[in-house]
Amino acid sequence: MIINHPLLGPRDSAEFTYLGDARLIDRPDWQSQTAARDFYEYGYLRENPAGWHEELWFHEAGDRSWLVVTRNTVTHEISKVEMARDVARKRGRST
Amino acid sequence: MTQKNRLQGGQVDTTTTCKFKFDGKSYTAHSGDTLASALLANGVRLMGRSFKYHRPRGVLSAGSEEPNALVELRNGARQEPNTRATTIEMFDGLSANSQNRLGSLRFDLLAINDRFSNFLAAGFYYKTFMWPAAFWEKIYEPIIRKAAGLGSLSLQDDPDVYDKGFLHCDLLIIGAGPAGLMAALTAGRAGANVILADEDFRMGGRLNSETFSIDDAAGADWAAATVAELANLPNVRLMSRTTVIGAFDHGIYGAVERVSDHLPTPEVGKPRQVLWRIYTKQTVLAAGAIERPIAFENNDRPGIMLASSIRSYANRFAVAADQRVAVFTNNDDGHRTAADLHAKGVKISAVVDVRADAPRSHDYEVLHGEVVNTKGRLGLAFAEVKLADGTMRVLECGALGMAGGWNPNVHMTCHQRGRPAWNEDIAAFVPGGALPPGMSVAGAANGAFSTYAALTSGAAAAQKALGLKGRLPATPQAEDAPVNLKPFWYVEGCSRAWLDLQNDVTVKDVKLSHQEGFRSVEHLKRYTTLGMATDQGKTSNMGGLAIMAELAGKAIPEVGTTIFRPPYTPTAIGVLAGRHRGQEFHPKRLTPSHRWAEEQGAVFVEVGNWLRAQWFPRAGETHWRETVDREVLATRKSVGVCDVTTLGKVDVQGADAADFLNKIYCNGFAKLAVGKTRYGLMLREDGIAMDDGTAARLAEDHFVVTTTTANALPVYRHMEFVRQCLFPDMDVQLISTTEAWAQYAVAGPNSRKLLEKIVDQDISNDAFPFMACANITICGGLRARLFRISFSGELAYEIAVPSAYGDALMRRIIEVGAEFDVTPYGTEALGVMRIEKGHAAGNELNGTTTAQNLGMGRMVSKKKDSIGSTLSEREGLNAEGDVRQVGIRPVNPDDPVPAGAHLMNATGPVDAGHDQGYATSACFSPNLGHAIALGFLKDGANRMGEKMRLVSPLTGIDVQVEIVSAHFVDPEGERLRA
Amino acid sequence: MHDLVKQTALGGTEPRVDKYDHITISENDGLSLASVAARRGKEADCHKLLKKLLGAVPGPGRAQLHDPEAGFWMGPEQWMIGAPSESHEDLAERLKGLLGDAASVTEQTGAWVCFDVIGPAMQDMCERLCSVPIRQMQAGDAQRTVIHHLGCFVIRRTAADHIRILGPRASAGSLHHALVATAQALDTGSYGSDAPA
Amino acid sequence: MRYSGLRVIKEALTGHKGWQPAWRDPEPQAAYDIVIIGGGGHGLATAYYLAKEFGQKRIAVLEKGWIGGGNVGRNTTIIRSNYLLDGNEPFYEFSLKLWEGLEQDFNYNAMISQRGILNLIHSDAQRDAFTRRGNAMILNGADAEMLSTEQIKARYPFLNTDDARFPIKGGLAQHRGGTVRHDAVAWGYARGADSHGVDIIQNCEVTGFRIANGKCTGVETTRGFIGAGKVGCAVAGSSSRLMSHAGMRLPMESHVLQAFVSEGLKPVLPGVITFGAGHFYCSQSDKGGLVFGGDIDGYNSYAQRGNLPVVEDVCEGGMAIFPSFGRARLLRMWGGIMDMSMDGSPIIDRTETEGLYFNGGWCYGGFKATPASGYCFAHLLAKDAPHPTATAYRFDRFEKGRMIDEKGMGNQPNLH
Repeated sequence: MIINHPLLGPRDSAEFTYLGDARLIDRPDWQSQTAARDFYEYGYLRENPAGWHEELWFHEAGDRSWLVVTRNTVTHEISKVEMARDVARKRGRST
Repeated sequence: MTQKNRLQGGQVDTTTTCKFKFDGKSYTAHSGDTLASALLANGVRLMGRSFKYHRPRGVLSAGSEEPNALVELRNGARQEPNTRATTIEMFDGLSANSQNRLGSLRFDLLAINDRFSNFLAAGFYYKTFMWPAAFWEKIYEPIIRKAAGLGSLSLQDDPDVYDKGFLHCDLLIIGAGPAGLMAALTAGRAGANVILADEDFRMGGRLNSETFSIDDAAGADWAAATVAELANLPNVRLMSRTTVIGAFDHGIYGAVERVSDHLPTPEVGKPRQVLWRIYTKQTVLAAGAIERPIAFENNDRPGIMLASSIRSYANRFAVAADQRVAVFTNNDDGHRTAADLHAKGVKISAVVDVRADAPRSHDYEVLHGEVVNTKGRLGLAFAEVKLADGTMRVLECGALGMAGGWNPNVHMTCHQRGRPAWNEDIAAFVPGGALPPGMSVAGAANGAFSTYAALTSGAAAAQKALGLKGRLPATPQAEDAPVNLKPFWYVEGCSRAWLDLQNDVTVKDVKLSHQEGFRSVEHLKRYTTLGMATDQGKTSNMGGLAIMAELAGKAIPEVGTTIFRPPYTPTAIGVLAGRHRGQEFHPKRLTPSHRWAEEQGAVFVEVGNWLRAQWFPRAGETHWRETVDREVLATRKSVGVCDVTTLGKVDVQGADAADFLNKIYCNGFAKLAVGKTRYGLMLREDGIAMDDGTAARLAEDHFVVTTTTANALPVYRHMEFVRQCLFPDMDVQLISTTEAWAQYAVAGPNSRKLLEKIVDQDISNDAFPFMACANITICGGLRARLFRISFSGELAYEIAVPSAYGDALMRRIIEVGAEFDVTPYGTEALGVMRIEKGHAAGNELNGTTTAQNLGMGRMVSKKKDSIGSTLSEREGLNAEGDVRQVGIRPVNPDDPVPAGAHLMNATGPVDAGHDQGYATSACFSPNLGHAIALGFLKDGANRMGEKMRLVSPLTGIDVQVEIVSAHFVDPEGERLRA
Repeated sequence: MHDLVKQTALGGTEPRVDKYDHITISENDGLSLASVAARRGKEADCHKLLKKLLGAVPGPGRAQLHDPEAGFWMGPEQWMIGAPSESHEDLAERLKGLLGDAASVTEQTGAWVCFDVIGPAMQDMCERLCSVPIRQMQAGDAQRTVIHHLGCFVIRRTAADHIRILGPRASAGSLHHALVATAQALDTGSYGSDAPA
Repeated sequence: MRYSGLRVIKEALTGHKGWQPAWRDPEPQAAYDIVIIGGGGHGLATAYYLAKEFGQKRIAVLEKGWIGGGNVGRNTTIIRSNYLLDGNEPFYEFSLKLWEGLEQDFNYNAMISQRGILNLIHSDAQRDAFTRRGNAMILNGADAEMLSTEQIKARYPFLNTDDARFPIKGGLAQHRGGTVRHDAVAWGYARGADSHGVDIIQNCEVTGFRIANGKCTGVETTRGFIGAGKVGCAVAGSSSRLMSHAGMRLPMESHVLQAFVSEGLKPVLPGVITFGAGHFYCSQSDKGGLVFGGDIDGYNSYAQRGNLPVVEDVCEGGMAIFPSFGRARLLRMWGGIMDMSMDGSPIIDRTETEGLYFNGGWCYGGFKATPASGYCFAHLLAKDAPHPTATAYRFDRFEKGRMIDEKGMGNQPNLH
């Protein structure tokens, strides 16, 4: 596969390491009343769709950026690639 | 022997003569021949045996789709089984042998199977061989296995090298027939970066095998001229002998270039083949079409061939398949074979056409009818024809061309799960549905069978792919005959009529499959093995589908096809591995003291990709244990030195560096003073221990974190995840410095005294106490780092210098340490000392242990959020009586306490239900004089002093042990602080 | 002044050179290296200082070929700076002095082995080693990629037939073996009109 | 119809006219007592045991395509019970024992061939881990033997023991491990189930569950609604997709695992062998093809096809231990979709919806589990209680922290 890196352009996916569902960015609040349940769901449950999937890839043999890749799990088509850091900020992870 | 079937003309070089051997017998050929054409030229029709019935087989095709003429090419370590005679390029000295036979090719004893074929019908083996149960493995299966298989591997190491490579282009064109050449010309002239790949050693495709003209030139000459023009374009890369094996995601194609297969052996240092990964923006598939046979009784004898291949042999290779040739056809194309061979002076017995309105000829007889049977023991002698009026005719012929129409080579259009579409006009599947993105199809592969259509569509496909504007280049003049075809798959009433020639699947088998309910094409394939041979059904699947459709009362497209999978043709496993075998399987990582350690005669051990000194044997030492014991004792007595460069090192800087470490370690780091080091335990988010190490605070905003050797990469990745994805606005910067520094552990009571001779600063206990760290200089000014940390439990330091000075530092340590009898020690002694000290390592941090299990439960801070802290509180990870790390010692000091042995109560059953735990790491402790082990034991903290059994039924060990503290040596840690 | 003697990445006292008709592979032992990463909120300061040092701040996939200090982009807000070790043995220290709180600086000299690959077959050689689109790369393009399982930087230098490869120092031997074997696997014969001068 | 050698001879002499379809092709009925979704190995085995061992009637298996078209027809055919952990080993040993009598039980020759499996060892730590595992196997009543390098070399003289980057330091063998003709397992169970009255309905895709008041009463299909007293889902690879119709999110991801076969070769490999320092395992089929595989591609996928990097990685592993295989040719590569669970172990459990049961999460180990999975799932469906060997395969183990993590890779499915 080819991942179109937002900074570096098209790169062979062999340079990347896959983590999984980009919801892993949404780490729950440890002090919430429901923290135990939240962390369980965060850690273990997945939508796992047959279709578009936002997922985390690490450019291990490249610039060491984590990317959020929107990819179709049926066709492998990639529609969007973003810097995970930007996504994390958009999702309110700035402190 | 003379080449009795050699004709005039063709594209072989009759000025050169190659000698070659087949089954030990010598023949001659010319360069430009294939093994198949050379054998036919010499009148050899029998080339192999079929898989199941061991029927005699000759060549069917003239290309890579060949199912029959498979040979073992070359001898010795280069022996290559199942090699298609049709694609083996002739060279002087070539040697090949027939395969899958017991006895000689002519008298194959396993041909007996054919006599019993009635008992060996499709799927017969699923219904028998069940009783008695033990007989399957002992008797039936060994017989079946021995009889099965095709060619043999030599089982000697493949002596050749294989390379890999990477190419980028705007347009990849697969196939260099008329469509591919025209596409390349169009794209090349437009300046695009083009790769034109063709599996053949001569580009031109069917143009080389036909007598067509293009403009005023012979087709083959036009092809040669076009190739010459393309070769002069710097933006076009011509790759002959290159098979594109698969269409992978996002425009990545795999291709295998056979660099040296046409040579007796590769030149020294040169690869046999290269696997290219081609990255392309657009692709034109111009892979042509494959002619299909017709099923009739005994249609498998040597001499019965695809009609087009008879033409190939005559026109391209100047070989008559036999001196008497007949043709059985359902379309006009078959007549070309008769016309071309007649023109070359070969006797045409007749053309048998199933169509009443078949074209007539003045040159040979055209019969309206069907070939219903054949005769001939090891090759075709007679074909029996049933004429339309019901009368029978017997044709004397040594070759019979089957012309059942053509199947476009849609293979690669389906590699991404697209399905082809049915085209009624040519009665064949054509590319349809979703093609791999960026792919277009031209020429016969798209069902455009005339030369003119191929040329036109090739140009158009290239234009479209590149988005070129303007009119298409003028198509040269070429034949543009329509396809006149009457679908005809099999002769009514036939039974042993072959569909899959290699796997011996006949019309009868398909009928049986249908009868037994295996009606889906996938069931048909799997039940009968139709299409599972080395040609993957290229010549057989269509016939099977058509018959199944008829039996099921469905149209062929309703039945559908099986899935086309890469590789397009079978691909050497060697080339897919490239150079990564033997010592080059993975790169080696060597520490800066490697050369020095070699000089000391060190024995090395693989730790991931690192090679580490395992121990340093000295003269007179006869057993590794003797060496390791000495290293341990010397270290604990005076001082030892060990290369610990392999530990992962991550430089963590930034204003929020301490906060960041607080997140990744379960214990606290915010309050660690500058100049101090702290042990840290890292959890995964699921609360399980991930890794441990130390973090040294060199400045308020600067830490050096160490990881275990094995986890350096995953820990770094994890830290970047935490930094970028979870806390994107922390001011923290990470970079790995594992290899930047050579790092040595200097351990033992004299370690300070030794280092004082090297270090430029004061490192007295007051100035540099336990867990201190600092940037220092050594030897009069070289920058270095010093950490007072200890894995061995002794007074110890780790000292680091830039890698380039690692060798020199090690030599200096040995030199200045001579007065203390400094002893280099390896990983084994390191391991002994850490077990003696009760430190957890890889065997304990096995991905299932919690901080509690390790006896470090209290380290998990509840006052802060760190990765893993919440999920570490789950009930299953905090159960009463869960395992704890303990020490294990044998009650009888001579007994072993091996790692991997299980702990059982002293009395009571020994079985899984009563398992109490297991030993994780073990060694012989030279300090204690007996074996010791670390282990995990249920409720271990409360069982100190308990006598238990340690059992390893796998290795025959059952010993009495005592549970003790894991800290075997210096439990109070006094030595560390000395 | 200390008295410890340096060793090259390949373990010699002198850098190694392998010369063929079509390619020369030279171990380059004369580079000091240090990484620079901008501190959060100090990016502009860091850029300014780097520009002063290098003449320009290299963007993604680019190197600033400059003397005596040169640099290439490693990752977002992160660069590798190199300079001759003869004059810049203390490069990291100097950079920290220059950049202060604007950046984190980490010495990298010992982490890498550097090979200069020069010759008419350079592009063909590069195609056998890694997936960078060498024929499309311009002088100053710098890509991190994989060569024989090793994470490496490939930098196209000013001379058209020259690439510089930085690989992990501990695997210098494996990388060197791969380079030499690949050079030997290539035809020594003529390199056509598209070969770099 | 009973299959036997005599029957084969009789049919051969009478023109094969007497063979009947191996299973019927019935129209779906309006309702069944038990509906099994998924006509793969596990679903068919479940139906077979429900009917044969648990006396259940009115059972249907619904298959969206053709039976045996999922992972039972795409795997590398290995059976073994060389597991470590308490939650797993008894289950897989139960499965192996069922394999050992299966052909006689369902009267179909699935070519179960216990030619052994050998896991190569390349480091001391690996030897420690395999020692622990081998002992766990023996303590659970399975067989295991630790082999020395010399013993291994005698068995596989062409293994690379001279020039290996990661030398072979021994191996853990399970002689009762081996291979099975995978398609025949599906067909044997289908034929056996059919003969016990189970309706096997192909080309019938489930598109939804009918759930009212927390109870599942049947399934919506492409062939209409089918009522059911109980519904059992056994569609590994597609579990998340199917269960999303019941509003469930599962602790798993779907990944593609590639497998490979070479051209047919005369026998070279007697049993199964796995490389311990790379991603490669291999056996040789009765037909002569080297059947091999390695790691999953590593990204979520439902595409049933993979990509080149893993192909190359697997072949590198193969060449590392078998340098003579370089001249054998890879004939075909394909992919199957795995339910990669969060701890690498499966789930056989009730769901929160009454009457809806789940079997899945088999990672790439589902084939060897087929008989026990079917048996245990049938047990659960028939008795509403887990079979004693499958008590740990529960949904709630993740929330409670009772993972069954053989490899110790944690909640990252692509590492299991």
